[in-house]
Amino acid sequence: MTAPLLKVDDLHITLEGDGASYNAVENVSFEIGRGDAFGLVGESGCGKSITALAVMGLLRRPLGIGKGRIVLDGEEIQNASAARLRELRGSKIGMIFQEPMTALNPLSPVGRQIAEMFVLHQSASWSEAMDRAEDALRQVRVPSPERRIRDFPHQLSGGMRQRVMIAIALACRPDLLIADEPTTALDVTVQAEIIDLMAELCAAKGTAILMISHDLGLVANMCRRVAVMYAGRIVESQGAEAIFATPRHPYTKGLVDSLPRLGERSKRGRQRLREISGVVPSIAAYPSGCRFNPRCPSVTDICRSAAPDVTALGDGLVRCHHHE
Amino acid sequence: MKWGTSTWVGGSLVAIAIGVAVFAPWIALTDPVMDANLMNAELPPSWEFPFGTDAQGRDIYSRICYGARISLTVGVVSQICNSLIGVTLGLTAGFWGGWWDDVVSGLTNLMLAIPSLVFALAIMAILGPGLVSLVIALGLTSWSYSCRIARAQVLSLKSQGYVQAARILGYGDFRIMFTQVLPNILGPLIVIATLGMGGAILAEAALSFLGLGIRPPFPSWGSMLSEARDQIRAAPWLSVFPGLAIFFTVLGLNLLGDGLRDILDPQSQTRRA
Amino acid sequence: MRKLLSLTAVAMIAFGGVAAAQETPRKGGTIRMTAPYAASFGSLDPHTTPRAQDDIVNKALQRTLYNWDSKEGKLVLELAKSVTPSEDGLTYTYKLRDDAYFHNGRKMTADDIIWSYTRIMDGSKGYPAARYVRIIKGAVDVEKGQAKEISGLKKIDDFTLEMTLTDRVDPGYSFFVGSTAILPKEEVEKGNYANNPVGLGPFKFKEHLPGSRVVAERFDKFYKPGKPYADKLEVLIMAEAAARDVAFRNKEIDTSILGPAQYVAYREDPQLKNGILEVAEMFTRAVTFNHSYKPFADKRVRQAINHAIDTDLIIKRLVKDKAYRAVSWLPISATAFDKSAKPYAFDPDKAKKLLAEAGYPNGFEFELTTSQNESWGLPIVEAIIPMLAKVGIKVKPKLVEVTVLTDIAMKGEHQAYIGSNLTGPDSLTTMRCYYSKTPRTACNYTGYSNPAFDKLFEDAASSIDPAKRNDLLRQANNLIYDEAPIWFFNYNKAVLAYQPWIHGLQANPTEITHQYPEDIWVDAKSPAR
Amino acid sequence: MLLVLVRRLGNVIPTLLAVIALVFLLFSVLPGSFISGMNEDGRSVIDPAVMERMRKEMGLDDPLYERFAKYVGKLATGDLGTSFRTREPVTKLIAVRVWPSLKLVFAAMAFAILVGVTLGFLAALKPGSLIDTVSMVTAISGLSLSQFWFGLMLMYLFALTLNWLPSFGYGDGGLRNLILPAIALGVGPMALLARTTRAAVLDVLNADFVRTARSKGMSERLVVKWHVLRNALVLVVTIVGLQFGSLMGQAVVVEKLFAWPGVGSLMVDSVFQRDMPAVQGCILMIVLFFLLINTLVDLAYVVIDPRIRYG
Repeated sequence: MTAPLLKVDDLHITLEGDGASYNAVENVSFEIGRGDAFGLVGESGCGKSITALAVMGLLRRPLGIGKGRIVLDGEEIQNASAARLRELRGSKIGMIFQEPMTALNPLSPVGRQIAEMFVLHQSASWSEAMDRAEDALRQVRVPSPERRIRDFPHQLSGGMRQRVMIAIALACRPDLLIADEPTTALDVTVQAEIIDLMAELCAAKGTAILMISHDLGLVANMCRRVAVMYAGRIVESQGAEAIFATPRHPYTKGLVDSLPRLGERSKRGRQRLREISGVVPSIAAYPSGCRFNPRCPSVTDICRSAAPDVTALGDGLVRCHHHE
Repeated sequence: MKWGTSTWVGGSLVAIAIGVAVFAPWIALTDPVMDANLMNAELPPSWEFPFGTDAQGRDIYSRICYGARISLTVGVVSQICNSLIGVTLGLTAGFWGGWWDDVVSGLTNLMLAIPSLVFALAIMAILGPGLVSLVIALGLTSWSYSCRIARAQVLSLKSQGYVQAARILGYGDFRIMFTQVLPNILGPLIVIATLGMGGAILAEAALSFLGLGIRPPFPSWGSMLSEARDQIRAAPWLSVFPGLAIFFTVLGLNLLGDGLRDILDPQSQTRRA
Repeated sequence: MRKLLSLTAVAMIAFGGVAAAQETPRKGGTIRMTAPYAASFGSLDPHTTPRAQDDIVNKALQRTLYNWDSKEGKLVLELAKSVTPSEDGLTYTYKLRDDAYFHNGRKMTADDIIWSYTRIMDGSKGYPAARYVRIIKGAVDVEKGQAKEISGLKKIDDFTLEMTLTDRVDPGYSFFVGSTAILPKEEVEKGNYANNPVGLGPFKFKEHLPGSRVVAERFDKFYKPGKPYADKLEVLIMAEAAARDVAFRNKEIDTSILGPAQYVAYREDPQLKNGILEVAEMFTRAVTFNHSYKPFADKRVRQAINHAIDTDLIIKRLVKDKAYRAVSWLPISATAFDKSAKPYAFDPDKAKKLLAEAGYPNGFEFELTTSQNESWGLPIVEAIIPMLAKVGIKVKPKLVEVTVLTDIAMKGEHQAYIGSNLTGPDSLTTMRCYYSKTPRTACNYTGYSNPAFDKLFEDAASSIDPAKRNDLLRQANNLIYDEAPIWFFNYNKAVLAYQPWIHGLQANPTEITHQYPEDIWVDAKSPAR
Repeated sequence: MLLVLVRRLGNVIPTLLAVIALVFLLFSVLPGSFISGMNEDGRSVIDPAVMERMRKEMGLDDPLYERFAKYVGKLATGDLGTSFRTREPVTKLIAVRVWPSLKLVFAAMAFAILVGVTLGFLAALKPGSLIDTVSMVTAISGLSLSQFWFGLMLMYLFALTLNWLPSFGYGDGGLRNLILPAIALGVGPMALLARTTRAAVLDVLNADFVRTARSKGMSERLVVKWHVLRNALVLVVTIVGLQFGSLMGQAVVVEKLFAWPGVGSLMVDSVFQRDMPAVQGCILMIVLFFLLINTLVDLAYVVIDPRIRYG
């Protein structure tokens, strides 16, 4: 196996506040190979988005990298200079955000917002960059791109805006695309189109994807491997197929059970989808021991007193005292 | 600046001003009006007269203590008037809509269009100088902000169906206004009123300067400052102390307003006006 | 002839300069005076404005038939060379100047005076100066629209004018007032006079920036030879005393009017104290008692108040010596003023005794209406309150706007009010305020009535002999002082500060800002361009 | 653009009419005679007979509604009436004051924008830093100052002590005379703008699209230049408009202090002389200016913010 494109090793992200310091993300490690697709799943607030931001080098106070390494294409970037990080962003890593309404500058034509990429990273002139922006729009299948480049974001639909975001993120053929909940804010019908578009373009350009979502189904569909995060820790990581078939962690099981599955509907009859009871604890109030213990259906005393270690399991890993 | 600091500093300054006003008869050394003794006229600060004496030989420190009552009264009463007018108009306009809403929004535009100092000036010119006219002039002229906030809140609650629901439960209009809507806008209202108080105290000084402020027998800070302006060089203490009293009180109110806004009205970062 | 005249003038200047040889007036330069009373000028058409502020400019641009000579303390002829009154004292024949030119180059004649006075009497316009011209026979008919011409004004020839009066009064008191200036008909009829005033004065109009200043230039054909000295005159509006203080110290203005506080500061300043001009103006400040309020009907009560107030202390401490203590109704500059008059002594015990005799051993209470004026308003009242409290009199101050003060006084709605009363320059008019036939709306605000005074006053009014009239007025004035219909406070001391390079200012008791700019000159030290 | 203008005018005209009615009513109940016995200097006395005649001449004894109808009728033809004091048309009185007033207002606003927006920006780019603290303390102090007091201090400092600038007056209308009054007038809006700008920039800096811009690998300087500036501007423009519009009215104190021949000083002067038509005229002028500026601001929005054009 060749060296991975991205290797995150024992990443800790700290949150400074009110004179105290908390670990918002702890002990996170994963790898993504070239052209590979990797999914990071969890409820909101579990730390997946800030993990992505850390990879981008976009953490801002009060958040910061505590320890650990982020290696991109053989280069350690967790301590890279701001200038180096800027070079990497856009050219080597692109990112798509959740809210296409607010992720685009409302006062700037979309064409220009794409063109900026070429000006920034490929020293193109503005007119040249605008031409290429038009091409980029065409690639993401925006109809009549020659007109659309002059449109402002508010003149586009949500799906169109997200296409623009994809065009921006992929403009400079990055090695890695980070997609943070790219379809959450969109209509269900549009979601599939966007996902397909992303997958297709990435495949064409050989771009690896780090997909972040609360939707296990979506991620499993698109990615080869999936990691599940809970309360700042990766609790389970497996191949996409396996995680559905044999979820090892009670939290993953909960996620899987909460998914509507067409095939199994008849088997379960009219039984309602199961939800995981309770809420994700806040960073300042992580419980001791296993952080999932207050919500876990199979909790025992040890869960409350000791944090479980990572157990390697064939192709994956799990962090649970009672993994099966 | 952290909100905590500004609330604390502002709150303390305002608390001092209020304390001075409330306890004026106990902390003042002499009577601010009757203890005129021309033999002591215009003495610089000393142990006997900590802030010096004025042209009539009265203790400036004592006058400032009593002046706090007047300046704060002007601020508080005028802002209560403004809030009452603004909230009443805003609530009813948002609630009943129709022609009444048009009338109220017309009035609001009107109040915004006439700078409040100009309006107050006109009212003072008509009513003549004095505490009551001043409170009227300042209390009638800047209610447009509270009116807008009240109206917007009603409309947003209306759109969320609260009002409809309350009606179905058989609540009367005013009951809904005061139990459902008012508590929601109390925060922003307090902020506006706090900042408005500072504005009112400054407006009092400006009107005094123009010759239309409060006049004694009881001293207001604005009139003390304004009257002493000829003597900045000859007798600086006449103006320095009332000037500082105004500055720190208004500063305190502004800081407190800022701090309260962060606490009570967090989403209005950009509404800072 | 002309040459001879100027030679004489030069000789006179030379003589005048003997005492201070270095004071040969310099020609040229700019005079920068201030107009301190309001933030603008009302109008530059002198007939339309009664304001002291506007007259500051009028003195430069315009001329009136008479002028006030501050050195002599009397009225002098300005546009006439001589005047001859008739036997009955009703008809005056003026020999007018034949060398007075308007700024448009035309020579002034008797027609201009007749036209100007007739214009003032235009009843449809209500010119404020009408009250002065009304003393001329037939003027009121013009005002009522019953006549086109004032019958009492007759042109004998271009430079001889005959004026017939309705009563035996000195016309000088009317026709030295700035709003009776002589204007050129043709310029007024152009319809834009207020924006382009053309007059007889030593300076001709150049520019008016409303709210800021009036600029005038030297008029070469002015009738006083060799005058004016300065090339340019600026009258700068500066109503705000604190700002005026800065500007004066910063040498941006040549004259400034001082309030009490600044008077003290300037007197104590080693440099500024050399540039202070003081004069007792013809204003008597007083608390006017309404004699229909019962306690004030008693002379002893009124005297008691005069004894109970430490007037000297108030003047010294509060007014900062910027006033002369009033020792009668007439001001110091009046010829009928009794120089031996003694003020009421500060004597609270005597006051208490007088009150007890009058039936008020425990005092009484009255309402004192006052404006906010710093020299004759609330601050004074605040000082009086504790003093009268010591003799048992409780004073309740009632604050009103300056502008409604006279309304209240005229209607007699006051129990007492404090104000400033114009008491000159005509002593007869001034004394009329206590004549029982004078209505309250005119100026008898006390409602005073005393047969002894009436007798003295009527005799004075009907006497032709100036000396006798003067004597009677003096007696009347002294009687009033003893009767104390008012609390005699002070005569205003007007104080004008001037820069060391300004010369030729007059201590004008009618209004200190009214200077004759043709006499003023600036020496080379002036920083003005 | 035109649509906005028309919609705006539909708003302006009723407001203007309401102001006219309000002002007229207010001054019709003025107690005391309009030309009183005493002048501002407490001196010359006007003959009561003259006053009586003038009241008649000016129709002051007519019923209120008649006078109002007449007044509005005249206004429609651009006639603001005749000044009681100078007997000149009020339009003329005001006309000469407008230019100095505009100069002062524009200069003050230029100062306020230049200093206020700069301070606000610097503060927002480094929140919590020394410059942030200093700027915000300056701003909040500026809001707590009594205007005439500040003006007087400027006079003492720059005119008397340092002798750099003239202390008062219009001079030749040049910049030297303008600086001190403009600063005295501009300090309030400056403080407000500093605070608004800071808040607005902070708002924008936290916006999602700024994160997007950063994810593009843009330097902070470019992020600010390309994405923050304009968005913050939209938020600041509202405050600029409101402040700007009311500045002509706020200038009364500064104009009086510095003997500046503007509309404000004419108004104060007229108030004291009970010159009702002139006061009414001044208020109308001030209101008109406010409405005009705010219309311009609305139009400016159309230029700055593409959402307005269609939305």
